[in-house]
Amino acid sequence: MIKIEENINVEQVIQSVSKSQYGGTTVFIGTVRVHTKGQRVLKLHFECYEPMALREMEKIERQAKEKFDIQEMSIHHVVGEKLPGEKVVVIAVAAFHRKAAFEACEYAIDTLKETVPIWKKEFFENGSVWVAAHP
Amino acid sequence: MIKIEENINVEQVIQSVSKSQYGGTTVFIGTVRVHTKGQRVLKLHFECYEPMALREMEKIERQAKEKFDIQEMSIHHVVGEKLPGEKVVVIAVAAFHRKAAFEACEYAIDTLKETVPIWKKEFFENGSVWVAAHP
Amino acid sequence: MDQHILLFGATKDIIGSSIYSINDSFKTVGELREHLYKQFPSLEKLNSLMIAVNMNYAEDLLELKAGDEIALIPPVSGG
Amino acid sequence: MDQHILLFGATKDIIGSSIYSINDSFKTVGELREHLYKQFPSLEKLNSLMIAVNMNYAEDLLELKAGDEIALIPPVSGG
Repeated sequence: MIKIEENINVEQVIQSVSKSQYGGTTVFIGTVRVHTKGQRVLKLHFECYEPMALREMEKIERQAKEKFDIQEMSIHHVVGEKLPGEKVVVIAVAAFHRKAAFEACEYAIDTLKETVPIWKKEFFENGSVWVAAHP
Repeated sequence: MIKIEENINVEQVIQSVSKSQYGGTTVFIGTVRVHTKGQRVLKLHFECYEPMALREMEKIERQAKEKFDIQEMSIHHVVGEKLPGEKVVVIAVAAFHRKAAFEACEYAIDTLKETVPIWKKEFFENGSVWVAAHP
Repeated sequence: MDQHILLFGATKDIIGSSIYSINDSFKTVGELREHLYKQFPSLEKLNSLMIAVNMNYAEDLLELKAGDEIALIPPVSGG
Repeated sequence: MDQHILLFGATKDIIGSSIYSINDSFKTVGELREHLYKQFPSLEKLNSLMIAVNMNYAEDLLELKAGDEIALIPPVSGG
């Protein structure tokens, strides 16, 4: 299941790949960090080109299933305002063999960070910045 | 947190490594498969040399923290009777960098399967067998 | 022909709106890019600037057609 | 001296009990192993048989002391 939403329920994401029983499930959960490069993060804002983001997330699922011997993959990402410690992204992968499940889960988060049109603005005490936008 | 118990609450295992916010959490969930080598599994029974199993699980946590740049690890394993689809083992790892979290999680489940004194008996329609005991 | 371009993240801040409308037509993605860099030099200071056409990342050589959905994609930072 | 050995999994089925008591003493893990193989030849048919002393996997050369906690560890299959 591919989804962009306000809040992610981890248990639900895991359930969505576990309908049939495959032996191994891997999960990646990304949360807002308290500090970035020594600065205290007050909050984050996630903006998203939603229809294209969903397409790119579907592409990740499709390509992961081609590359690795896995059965199910779910990717959920948040939008809007988030505080330190809150969940940003949850990816779950079910497979008969755990090695493939680990590889596919890592591939999915690595690729998501490169290709999915979602932008994160970090708010500090003395200003805010779009992450990765400028050198 | 290292634990041997009847039933594992995944959300609780994830919580146990997420007290402080580290950025990335990886989770492995092992469940009872419906089929093994073409035979339908009716149920499993897990037996455990508990004090030594806990020591070996603690050793995995300690060695994973030495080998990989991770902050927290929890390993929970079940004992007793389990049906297909039920959770057998849940491992959660929190780290600042996701690559280390993936590597440590895979290391932990691979090592657990080799060193932790827990035994699994599979029950089929026509008998039962201690897994891996005989060629 | 009016062309509307969707803006996100840093490009929205630079151009000052979430849609940029041009009363002009460009043959290719590359021509549109040249125009934007001329109008908004700060766009060139971004780490990268991709242009999506109909929700696919587009090469500069891609030809634009009437009705294409165009979006500026500054460096993404999801996850 | 009575020595009690904890049995698990397949070894429990082979020996028919969860504790095996021997009224004899063995100098090393290897000597105990020889004795067990003689008494219960099926133990040799296991894929492997480790012996744990005080909850650590032990080499055959390890010397046994009075009061050691000894357990037979057939191939593990957790996870």
